[in-house]
Amino acid sequence: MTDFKQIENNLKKEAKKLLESAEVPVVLAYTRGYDEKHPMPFAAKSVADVEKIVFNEYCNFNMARYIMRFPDAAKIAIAAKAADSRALVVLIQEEKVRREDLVILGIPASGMKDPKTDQLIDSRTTGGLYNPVEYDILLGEEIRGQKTVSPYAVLADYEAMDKEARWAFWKGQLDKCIRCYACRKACPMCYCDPCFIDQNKPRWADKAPQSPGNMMYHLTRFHHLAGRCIDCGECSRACPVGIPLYLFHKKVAKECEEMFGQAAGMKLEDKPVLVDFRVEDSDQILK
Amino acid sequence: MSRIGVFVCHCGHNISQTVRVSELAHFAAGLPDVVVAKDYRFMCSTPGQDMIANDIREHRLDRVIVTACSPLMHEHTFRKVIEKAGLNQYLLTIVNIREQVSWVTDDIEEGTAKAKALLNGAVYRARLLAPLSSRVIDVNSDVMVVGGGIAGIQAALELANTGKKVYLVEKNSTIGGHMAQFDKTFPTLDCSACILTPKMDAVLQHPNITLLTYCEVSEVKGYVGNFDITVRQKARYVNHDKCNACLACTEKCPGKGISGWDEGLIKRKAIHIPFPQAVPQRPVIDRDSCTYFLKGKCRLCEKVCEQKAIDFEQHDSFLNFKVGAVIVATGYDLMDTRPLIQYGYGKYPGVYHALEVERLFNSAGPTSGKVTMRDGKEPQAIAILHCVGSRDKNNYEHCSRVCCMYSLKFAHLFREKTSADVYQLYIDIRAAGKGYEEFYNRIIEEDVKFIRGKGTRVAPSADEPQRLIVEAEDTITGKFVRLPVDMVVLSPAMVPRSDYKEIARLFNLSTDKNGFFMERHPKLAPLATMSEGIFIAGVCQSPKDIPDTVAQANGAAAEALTIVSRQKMELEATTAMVNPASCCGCQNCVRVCPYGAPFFNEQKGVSEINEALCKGCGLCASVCPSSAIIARHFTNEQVLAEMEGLMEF
Amino acid sequence: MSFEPKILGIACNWCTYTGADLAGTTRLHYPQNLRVVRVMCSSRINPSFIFRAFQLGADGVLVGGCHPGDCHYNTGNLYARRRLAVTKKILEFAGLEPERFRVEWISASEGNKFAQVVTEFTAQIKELGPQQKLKIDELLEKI
Amino acid sequence: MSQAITPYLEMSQAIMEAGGEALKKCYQCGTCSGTCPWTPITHFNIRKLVRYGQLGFDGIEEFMWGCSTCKFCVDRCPRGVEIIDIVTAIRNVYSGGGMLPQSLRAFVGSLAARGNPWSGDQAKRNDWAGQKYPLYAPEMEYLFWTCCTVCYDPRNVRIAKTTAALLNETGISWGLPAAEVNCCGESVRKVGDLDLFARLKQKNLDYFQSRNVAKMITVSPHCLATFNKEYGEDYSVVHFTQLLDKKIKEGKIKPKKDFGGIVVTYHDPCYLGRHSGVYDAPRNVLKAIPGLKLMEMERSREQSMCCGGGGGGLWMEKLKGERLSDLRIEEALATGATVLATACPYCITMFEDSVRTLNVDDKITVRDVTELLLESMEINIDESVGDVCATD
Repeated sequence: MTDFKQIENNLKKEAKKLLESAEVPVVLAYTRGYDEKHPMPFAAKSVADVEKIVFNEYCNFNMARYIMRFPDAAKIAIAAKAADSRALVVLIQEEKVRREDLVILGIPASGMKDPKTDQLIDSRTTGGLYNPVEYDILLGEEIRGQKTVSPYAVLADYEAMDKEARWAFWKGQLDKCIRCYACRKACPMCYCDPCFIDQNKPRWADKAPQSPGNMMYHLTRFHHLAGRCIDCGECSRACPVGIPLYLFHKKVAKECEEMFGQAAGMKLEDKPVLVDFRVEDSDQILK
Repeated sequence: MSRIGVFVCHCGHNISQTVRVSELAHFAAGLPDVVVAKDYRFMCSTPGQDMIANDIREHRLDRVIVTACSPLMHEHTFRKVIEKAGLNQYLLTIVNIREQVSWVTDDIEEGTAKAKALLNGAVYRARLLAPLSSRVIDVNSDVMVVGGGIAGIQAALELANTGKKVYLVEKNSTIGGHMAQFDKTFPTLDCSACILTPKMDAVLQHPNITLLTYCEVSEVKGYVGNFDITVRQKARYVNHDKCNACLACTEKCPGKGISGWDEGLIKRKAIHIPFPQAVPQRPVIDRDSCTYFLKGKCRLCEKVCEQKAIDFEQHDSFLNFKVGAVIVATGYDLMDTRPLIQYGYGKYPGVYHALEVERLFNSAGPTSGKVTMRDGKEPQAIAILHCVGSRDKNNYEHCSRVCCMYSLKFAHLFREKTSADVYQLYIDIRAAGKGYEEFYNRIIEEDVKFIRGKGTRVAPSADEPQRLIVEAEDTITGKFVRLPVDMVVLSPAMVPRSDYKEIARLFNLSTDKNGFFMERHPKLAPLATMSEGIFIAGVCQSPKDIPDTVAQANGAAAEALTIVSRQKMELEATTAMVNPASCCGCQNCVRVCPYGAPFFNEQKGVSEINEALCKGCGLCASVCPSSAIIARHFTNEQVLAEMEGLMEF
Repeated sequence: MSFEPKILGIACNWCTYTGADLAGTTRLHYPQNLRVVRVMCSSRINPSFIFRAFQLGADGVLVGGCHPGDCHYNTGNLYARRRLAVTKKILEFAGLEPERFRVEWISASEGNKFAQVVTEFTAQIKELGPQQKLKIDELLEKI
Repeated sequence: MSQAITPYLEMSQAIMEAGGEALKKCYQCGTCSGTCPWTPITHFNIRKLVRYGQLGFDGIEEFMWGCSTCKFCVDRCPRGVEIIDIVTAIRNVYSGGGMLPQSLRAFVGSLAARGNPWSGDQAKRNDWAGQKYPLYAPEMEYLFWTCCTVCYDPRNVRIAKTTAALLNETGISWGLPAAEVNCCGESVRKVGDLDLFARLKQKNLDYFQSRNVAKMITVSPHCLATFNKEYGEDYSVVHFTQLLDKKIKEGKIKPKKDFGGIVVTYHDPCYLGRHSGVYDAPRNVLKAIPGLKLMEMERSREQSMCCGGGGGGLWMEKLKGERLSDLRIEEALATGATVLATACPYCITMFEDSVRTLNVDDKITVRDVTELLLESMEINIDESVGDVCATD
């Protein structure tokens, strides 16, 4: 398994080549934050910037989030871990960016850490993939032979809870929400501007951070991400009050995969599930 | 603040029997914004209607709620009433307290309570109703028919006879389609040319039909009533106005090209007309076989043409037409049977496919009607193989419907014109049309040998190298049979034209998995399509015989008339609209709409909706993540308000 | 007085609403707890409508649409089937009793099916009792 | 006794439950029986077999053993019926009561007892190698899966030796399976003994998992098709000719000796061609041999005619005049070829029999593609069955 330092060097090497040849005006990667353990998203625009590029086990940000920030760039290079590459696939499926306008620098990575807790990120809380599903250049050796456990295994005990307990759990969690919308900010799939909750005509829910408004916001957002969420876990990590949003998104992703036979962002030629249909979808999914 | 009028109907005692109507009116009077609330025995009667009209003027009402029977019954009536009284017809809500309350309960308490809740919901909704005006567009009265086969010809004649102007576009240099290639037609054995050429001639002579042969549709814009279609007129290199069809040029021309009309059985001159009765009776020059175009010298045709009609400088030109409706009748091709190596088509000269045999029988064909094979000999034994590629999951799963009948016709013609033994290898004989079974019985009596088993292999005979062996299992006896024959006739699957994808893209048609165009509803709207104003007829919709094709052509003509017979056309008012301020350009609406009404405006980066195509179903409004789409008359606010009102009591 | 549930019905104009009318014209009786909102197609139903309905205190929500293949707009109900299925799974995982939200395909000629479904659904909701979870007690949000 | 028979639907139900659900789809159009190579020469009729299965008529036992599972009918069936599954299911249901034909009892018994169909001693599986080659170990790239036929059958043992010798030339790391493994079970499954097949398969799977085998090379197309279709997807299995073709293109294997224009024709084994879709690899290997003139038979590639060895046919006694391999030899002679090349131990065995019974062994010799390649690379293993082109 290529270590982070080597990946960082490969990333720099490739970024330098791309920027020197002006094949791309910008390379989306990471740079040093206020300390080693807190990297920041970084857009390298010149060969000089390449020196600032860094890659270590804390670089969890999903850089696909920033693709739409460069509308006029003809081509963009982006460092993409497994989940980030799936996010790129969904953005391509939804025609927000074209595959040929991207140079994807694939990063096979495992053993990422959460800067807040400095602990290894439990792979069960993410999509469970180690290698990017789509890339032009692979910056490290493909990771083989990792014991892959189903990303949905972590749901088992929540599904086993009886509905009263689950209701109490989720009401408790969602009541904590202070509507800072960091989850929306961190999510590469949430690119709608304005978001439905910001609307006044109709006013779907109250803006105040109380239970009814929170419930409408979160339940609808879970629905908007159905079949689109790539399970990167950024929303939960971004949440200041620590709501385990990834659990709900995982459950919706699991149901979508079972009902429609398709995981989000895995194949370029797939169509997002909720803007598609199959005549032979079974009516059982409504029971 | 709105001024709402509530009018409760007794409907004789249909409603009043289980809903206390006066109590309901009294309850309504107490609701905010309700200015007048009355009940009357028959709201839909003239006095009832007059009462509403008077109250609108007297109380300056800006919303009306009629609490009576189902909107599906009288919404239209009351819209007209309030419109006459000067109120926009969409500022009306109907509360269904008859079919969905009084008739479905016998408990007056329950009925009244429910009626109150429904009325309360209606008041919430009425407050948010907006005036809508349905757009009226004028309709171009011309029609374009794409495809000059029997379907296109029939539709064009029917429409032209009603006084409408018709543009008939045909890709080939003559109209007539596949039917003009046949010799006889089943089951009456009419000569195909005898019944078709009069219609072809009628098309040529008809003042209302503009014939556009050697043309292809290149671009389609606009919408129902206002299509703007560009047609590419391929260069003929012959000026059809000057040419008087003396055809001297065709004798002199040295160029040799494969005759597509005769399915490649013989060659034809570079400058040619496909067959004697071609309409228009004017030659065209085929570039790929004209010596001048290939080698730069010759121009013999130009020399012999007294009319000076030959013009080598001609090039493709584009013509533009405005029409109100389009009928697509592009017909079919036969499947290329070369990939089915077990039949050896293209490898063994004795193997023919159906259209080639039609040309052999045709007196204007390559052998002037005499059944002689490629080696010049007359066949002594012939095998006709059914279902080649049809009813086959590995190729085409559909049954092509007409091959059984034309195979029987072939058998008759072979028995009549030659002394050959004729075998028919079939799975089922499908002879369900009028007079078809009788025709089948007649053929049996002509001593044609029927073998119930699909032909599985054609190979050269070992001991008689000139002849072929057809292998099959006669499933009735269970015996494996080897038939020594001279000629094998394949009845291949009928499939859409090879450019069906292009036609589907141009006219926004969807196709089934084999490429046949999709009708709006298989039983109730077989000729309409999902694109308003575009109709289909003939085999391009699915395999069928000539009688059904003609019937569909007449049907499609009638459907086109429903549009072009009107000068004006009222569009749906309850269409959808995008609020550009809230649209984030995700294009979900563009992806889901079955009518292609939303489109993405590249410059502005937002979606817009072509109201002429929008049917008002509201699908786009519900898939829009930032609720930027307003589904008029069923907006998010109106539905949410009604729900709140219904749940209040 | 026993608990009388408030049930919100959202019915598509071409099939289920017409089916409901047919139940009326054939004088089939069914409990009156259902309050129907008419929409042009089941695909008009935004999942947020369902969440909103429960917040407004609906004890049960019944959505009625055309059978797949019968939709007046050809593919509307095929999209609706997927969107409403996801809505049901979200409500279930949030902890709401799954039986409170039901989707039925009822054609214009199935008056008796409409009456039977409403009767059955009302009884089921009566048994489940009032829905307190999503319900907003003090209606402070006015749309 | 009245001629009327009532359908015995429980029997067709049993057949469907044993894997023959496709019975329902067949509308008796006769394409399969018209395509099947057996119909013209024997009283076996696959359409009738399916028909009897549909209605459970008795008398099905007489002709249910005629099919050699060559998949020609499956590829042509317009209804996409999986006919081989029906044949397997019928045999499973009927042979459940031990009603196997006499000639098959020996081979099934040997499989049950010794894990190979040739009554060979299980421990002696790798004796042909004479300790020259290592057993497979996890760090090796390929497991070289030797089919029982090349381990125990005298004629085919030579193919094991030639392939092993060639393997060493390719420079890849490989090893032989330990003696504890047993037959892949293809033939016994097609004969209908699904339980025995399951036992054989499990034993092999345990061995694979214990050594976490990932990549395999097979000699016999029968093992190739069974591993690909029945053993799950986590193994990448290639046939030997595919590996050879790749290595020749990479230049690792260079045929030298010129065959001086010898005419060779290639027979596509059904399990390599139609079952596994491998047509060009063996042909590329033959074309790489200098001076070898390859002639195609009239029925080749997808239309290849079966040698009769599949589906238990290798062990069945067929009457003279009812043997496909005889017809195939005649077809090979018709091309003017003096060498009939193929790439399956079953075909080799069937053709060696026919060449002798038709006593044309002076006119045509039967060779595996690997034997020809080895000869052209002038490598001679200890005992040889005579070079094909004794040029000098």
